[in-house]
Amino acid sequence: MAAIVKMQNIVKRFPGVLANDDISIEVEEGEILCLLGENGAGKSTLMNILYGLYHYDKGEIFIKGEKTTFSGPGDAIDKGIGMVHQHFMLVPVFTVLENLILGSEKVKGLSLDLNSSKKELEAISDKYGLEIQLDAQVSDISVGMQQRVEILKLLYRGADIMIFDEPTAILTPQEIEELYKVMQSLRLLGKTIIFITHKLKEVKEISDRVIVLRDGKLIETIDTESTSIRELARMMVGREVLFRTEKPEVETGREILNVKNISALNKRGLPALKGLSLNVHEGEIVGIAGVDGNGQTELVEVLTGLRKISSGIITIDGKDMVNKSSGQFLDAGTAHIPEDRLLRGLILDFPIYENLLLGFEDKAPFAKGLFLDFNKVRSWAEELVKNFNIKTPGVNVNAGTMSGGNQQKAVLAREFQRNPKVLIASQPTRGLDVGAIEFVHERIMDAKKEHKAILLVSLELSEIMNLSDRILVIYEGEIVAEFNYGEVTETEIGLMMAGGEDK
Amino acid sequence: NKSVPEEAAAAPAPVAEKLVMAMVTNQSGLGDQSFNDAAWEGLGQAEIKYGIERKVLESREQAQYVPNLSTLAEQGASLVVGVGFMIKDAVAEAAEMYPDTYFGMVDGSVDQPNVASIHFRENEGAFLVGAIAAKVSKTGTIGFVGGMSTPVTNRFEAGYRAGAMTANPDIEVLISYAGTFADAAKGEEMANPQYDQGADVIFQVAGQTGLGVINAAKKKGLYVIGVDRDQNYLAPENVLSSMIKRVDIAVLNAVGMVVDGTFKGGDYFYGIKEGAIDFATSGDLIPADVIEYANMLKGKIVAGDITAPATYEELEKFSPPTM
Amino acid sequence: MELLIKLFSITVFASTLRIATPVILASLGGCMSERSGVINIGLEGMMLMGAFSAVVGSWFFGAWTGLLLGVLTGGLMGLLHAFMSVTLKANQIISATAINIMAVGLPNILIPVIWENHYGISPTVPVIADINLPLISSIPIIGDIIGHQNPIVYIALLLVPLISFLLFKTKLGLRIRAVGEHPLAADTLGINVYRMRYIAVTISGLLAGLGGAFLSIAYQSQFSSAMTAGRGFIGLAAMIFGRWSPKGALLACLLFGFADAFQASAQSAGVPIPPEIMLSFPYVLTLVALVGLFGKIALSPAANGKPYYKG
Amino acid sequence: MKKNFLYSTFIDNDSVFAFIKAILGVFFAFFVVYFILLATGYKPLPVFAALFKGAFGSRRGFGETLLSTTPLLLGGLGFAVAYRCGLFNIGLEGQITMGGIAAAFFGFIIPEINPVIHVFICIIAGIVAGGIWGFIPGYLKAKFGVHEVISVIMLNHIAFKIAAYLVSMQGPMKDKLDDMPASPFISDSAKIIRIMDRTRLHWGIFLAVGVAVLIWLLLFRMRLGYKIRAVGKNPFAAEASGISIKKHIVLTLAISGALGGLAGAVEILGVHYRLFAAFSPGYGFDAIAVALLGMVNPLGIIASAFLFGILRSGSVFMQAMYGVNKDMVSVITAIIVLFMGMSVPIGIMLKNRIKRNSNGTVD
Ligand SMILES: Nc1ncnc2c1ncn2[C@@H]1O[C@H](COP(=O)(O)OP(=O)(O)OP(=O)(O)O)[C@@H](O)[C@H]1O
Ligand SMILES: Nc1ncnc2c1ncn2[C@@H]1O[C@H](COP(=O)(O)OP(=O)(O)OP(=O)(O)O)[C@@H](O)[C@H]1O
Ligand SMILES: [Mg+2]
Ligand SMILES: [Mg+2]
Repeated sequence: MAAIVKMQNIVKRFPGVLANDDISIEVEEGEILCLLGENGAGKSTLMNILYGLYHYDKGEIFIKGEKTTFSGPGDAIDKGIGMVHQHFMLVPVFTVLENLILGSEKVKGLSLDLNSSKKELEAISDKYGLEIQLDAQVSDISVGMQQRVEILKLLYRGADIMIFDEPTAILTPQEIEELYKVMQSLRLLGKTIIFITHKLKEVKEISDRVIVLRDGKLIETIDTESTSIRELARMMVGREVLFRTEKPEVETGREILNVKNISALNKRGLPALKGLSLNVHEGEIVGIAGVDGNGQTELVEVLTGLRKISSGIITIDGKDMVNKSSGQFLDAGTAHIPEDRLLRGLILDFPIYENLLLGFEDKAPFAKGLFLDFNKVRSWAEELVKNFNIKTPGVNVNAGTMSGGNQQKAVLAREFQRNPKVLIASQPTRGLDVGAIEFVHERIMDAKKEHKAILLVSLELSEIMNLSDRILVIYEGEIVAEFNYGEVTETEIGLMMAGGEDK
Repeated sequence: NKSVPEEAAAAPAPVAEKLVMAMVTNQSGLGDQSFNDAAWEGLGQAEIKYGIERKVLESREQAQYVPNLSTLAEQGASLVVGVGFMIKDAVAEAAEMYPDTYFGMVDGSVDQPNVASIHFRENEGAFLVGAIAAKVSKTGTIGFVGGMSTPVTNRFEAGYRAGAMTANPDIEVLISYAGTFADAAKGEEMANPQYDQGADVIFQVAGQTGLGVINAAKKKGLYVIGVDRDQNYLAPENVLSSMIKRVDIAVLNAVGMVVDGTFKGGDYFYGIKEGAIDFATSGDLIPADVIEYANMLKGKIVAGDITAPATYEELEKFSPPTM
Repeated sequence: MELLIKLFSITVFASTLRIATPVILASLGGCMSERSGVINIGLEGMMLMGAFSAVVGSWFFGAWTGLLLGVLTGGLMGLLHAFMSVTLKANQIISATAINIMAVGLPNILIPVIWENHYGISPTVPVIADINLPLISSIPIIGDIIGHQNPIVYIALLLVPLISFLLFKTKLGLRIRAVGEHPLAADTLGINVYRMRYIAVTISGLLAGLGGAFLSIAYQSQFSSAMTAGRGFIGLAAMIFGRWSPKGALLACLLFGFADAFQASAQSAGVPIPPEIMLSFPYVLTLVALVGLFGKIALSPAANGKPYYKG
Repeated sequence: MKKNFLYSTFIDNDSVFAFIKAILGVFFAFFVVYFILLATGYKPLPVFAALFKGAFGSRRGFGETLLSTTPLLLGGLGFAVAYRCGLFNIGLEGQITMGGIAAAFFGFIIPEINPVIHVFICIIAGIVAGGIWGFIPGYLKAKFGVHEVISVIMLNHIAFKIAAYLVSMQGPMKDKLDDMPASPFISDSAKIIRIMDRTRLHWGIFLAVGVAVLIWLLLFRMRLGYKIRAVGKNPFAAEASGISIKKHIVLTLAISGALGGLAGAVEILGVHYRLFAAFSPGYGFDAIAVALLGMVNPLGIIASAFLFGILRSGSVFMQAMYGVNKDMVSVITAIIVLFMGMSVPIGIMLKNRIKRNSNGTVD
């Protein structure tokens, strides 16, 4: 088969980083190619170059045998290339329909011809079985649907070379299954797919070939058949990776977090939590499993003082915490790993040391009267960077320039430092590579050993299953089922997550 | 004379061939079609009459009055005229700093031996145009639109109302202030309701805001009275008259005193008697009998038979003379 | 009672429209610019430059050419703002402030060059005259309010649905809004972020220029150096009040215009309140209305004020 | 460690770079102005010389330079504090006005007393009045979600009208003995004393520089400033870490307004000695440019306020010597602002070609 895409000797430099170091790859028509690599290996960069979004410093690109230079994504789209980005490229305040047609609008006279676009899109989504509410506002739909919108965008533009940058990082197992089906059917239609992921099981399942990058360099190109998950992990990280974190035996102690019958509204004013109850004990990890959008976000916000409840009881170590401020929650002994590190976790324009200071600014030894002792902050930050293995040129570097994995580690470092009674961890490994995930899981286990109470909210079912002592399934703002560790299979939980036994 | 002055050189510059007479404008600057322009004109007349050299510094802001005055004094100007009531404190300060320089103060009083304070009896002129407005009005209602409500605009208002009352005891006078001297459109919208409420003549004392009042008159085909200089050219059909304030005469006189060596500090009043306050008749819009009537009043003012009120208090006490 | 009749006379409503017109145009300009992600506090200066050019144009070539020139000059200022803030990525507030400062000085320098012996105020020039709307002007009351106005008043009122249509119903509008919300997303769809912002900011300038031209050669008949008197800033406030939408802005402008017309009418009618207090009525009313109307923070376009860097 | 402190504090690469760019900006601006002057019939070089002679060439000129630097510096600091918290305070002009009103009131209502106490009272009054005028939009934003830009624009106008009313004929603060629309003069003991013979320069400049250092400490060394900046850069992350967004919005706008009020008070107590309407010729608006050109860093703002001061005081001399009038000065100022505004991002672009956030923007 002929190479439909050929990238030769691509070099891309960012200030201080050589993101792509002389990379050459070929993609064959009709294959599913998987791009693997640690956080910061340069995968997204390479694909953004192929998509015309980044200019590259050196190298050549051939599409369908033709040498091509792109002045922007528009040119790439014209060449039949489409890309689903790692961070979705959707305008939150637009409707799904508006997002889909943007850049390829149909017009009738002067105005947009929404109806004919709508019909066409409905036809395409039916054809591929992509269920989509065209009239909903993007900020109101689930991540899964956002994903489908992104895929539909490519199909609508008639892309035959499709790039998926970590499409499964935030999907539920069911959604992932659906995505695979779509990808398979796309391949049957002759589309070429390039697929970036950190989930090695997926790689094995659906790809034809694998390309591994590390530190901006091409490490290996290999047929999927001829390799194993363990080998792939080693190529990626450069060392052996254990896939299962050892679960320490810890006596559970007294009840720390107690939540009874709480109800709360979401940001649009609709009921999100409906009489939810749960509790977490010392030394216990309680996992919340559920399909995204069933109240997890609101639950975490309520338990960290970021959202008010309309009724119910919350206590932490016996102390009443109903509708207390986020500061009071911190004081009562919570730590919070937020689900969206860019939104709630970090101040990207602050240097690392100032990010690590968040929430400690009023505490000894940093607070000195009205002042802060920045020298202490810096040396403390340097220590944390070392302990948590955060890769950065120094603590004065802005958090925004770190790779995603390192950003997550910075958040973890800070939150563990609070020495909390209860740790609320939401999506703690979202978007991390296997090495980083292993690291995070170990830290969570360490916390358990230190008798912290831990509430783990994750869409990653395997994560929940592996780490939790108890698993609660959340559905439409209520806890609908509870299991103990090892008592249940993924399919059973999946069923509960979809709405219970009757389904 | 363009050498850089030393700060200590408060005394007149070295051997200047011509005496330099200078002025500092208020924030409206030259082109205000009002007293800054008139003062500048006065210096122009002095150039011809006395062979002096004139000079001007425009002020962007209140805080620049003192440096502007000081700079001119240091550059050896023999007379520095400050224009506009807001510059008064600055003239006082500069006059103290440069006791050897003569200063003029238009529209304000500075009690210093080297300052000639020039006052205009605008109330007298306003009295006359008030009488004219009342006589010309067919509706029995006339209007007054001021810029900001300040003692000076209030002085105009008091004179105007007294004059109107004198000409027609039943006259109704509508009063509005626009709160700004710079916004023509606002002036128009302040004038419109007055016209709509029956006024058929409006006296504007509002600087650039007043241009809008004139514009409103033009659109409505009604009368307006201009201020400071003859504004008939702005709307020949509508500017019934203008109250004229001859700042140029006062400035010319001040220059004369310096040139003659007869300069004396103190208050100088300019009114109808001094020929510095008058009303304009260009456009021939005022009926002859009304002009005659106004001239009669003018005579009475000059003779001291009528005292035009200059404040609200004086207006309270004012009763129209019987004629 | 008599007083009430005076205060709410029909002409108050006619005044309202006139007073609102330049502010409407400024706020429409604000909508265009900020919807594309470029803050425009330079509306004031753009209006002033527009007002000046309109007078120059009208003096030499007649009122309609003057109007065109005023609008184009506003557009040119918009282009300058776009160049500064989009291409050079200067802080948008700095760039706009420079335009505002320049607009205070430049006309005054040019006036004496164009008209000898004139400073700060131009001579009177031909104007775009008010017109009678056939049919409508003969309807009682309504005819008195909207039947006899300046063409530009009607243009401004028409521009509200037009700009609304442009922003919310056309391809260009969709793209402009996309660029103001999430420029990178728009970029990934092949939309030229810079071009969209250039177009939007230039249109913003054109609208401000029209507002200025209205002031100088339709409302008034000459240029004076401070004649915009803060209307650009009020327009900005109206736009935010109206949540970055033309129709909302229109309502805010009308509210403001009404309050101003009302206080003028009240002063003239002799309401015994000091004029300065009367004059602050529109501002106080706006504040009160804001507190009354707003339940939650109005969100500005997400990328508003942030330069976009291409990869 | 000492070196490290200096490096990160005063002379980090960013600041050095910004400074060089700013100087280049001024240089290019003068280059453009050169041709404008040439085209309008002036001799550019002597005009430039006059600008600097006027600003530095004499004791009085230098005094005037520092005198006009003072309110711009204080105003610029006010804008910067709010800006660092993500708030756009274009209401400084109104806050300055309110500060001036309060200072003048206590200045003349209290007869001669101990000058230190009197000045102190007046300044505190100004700070409080300006602070209230900043607190209001902060409160409205925190409580009702009213966008601060609208409320401060309205509050500006309301403040102007209040000042005009107070000194109008019917106004309660009008000096009944004077025909100027102004308040009575403040008592001598309320005047900020002058520090240079034969100039108007007063202690206010030291106060302003001191406040700049204080604000620098506040922003970059104090707990409160850290929180203010955190809320400004990412309110959601700040909130998640226990920092109250609303509280800091209200507090910051109040501080910002207080700095405006201080500027107004110092203007009244040090320069005008009495209140009149519009005593501030737009310092509050110029402060925006001053603050942004100073990279919203108090130390940078000292420099940019000084630059504006030079333009203001030098322009007097330029006009006196060569007839370059106030309008040309506006244009020159605009061009300098324009070029400095451009040069900084150009510099950043050169140095750091791309540094983007997830949505392709750079703050
Ligand atoms: N816009 C940018 N500006 C500066 N540096 C960047 C930029 N984008 C990426 N980098 C840097 O380039 C390197 C490669 O980043 P890239 O996003 O390609 O990694 P990745 O392999 O996709 O990682 P991940 O798995 O975390 O998504 C990283 O060190 C990153 O910090
Ligand atoms: N954390 C800090 N500790 C000490 N000084 C600081 C700190 N942050 C900023 N500064 C001071 O401020 C200057 C930085 O100016 P700059 O405008 O770059 O601020 P910034 O905090 O980096 O924010 P931004 O990048 O948004 O401008 C430094 O030169 C230094 O003087
Ligand atoms: Mg990536
Ligand atoms: Mg910086």
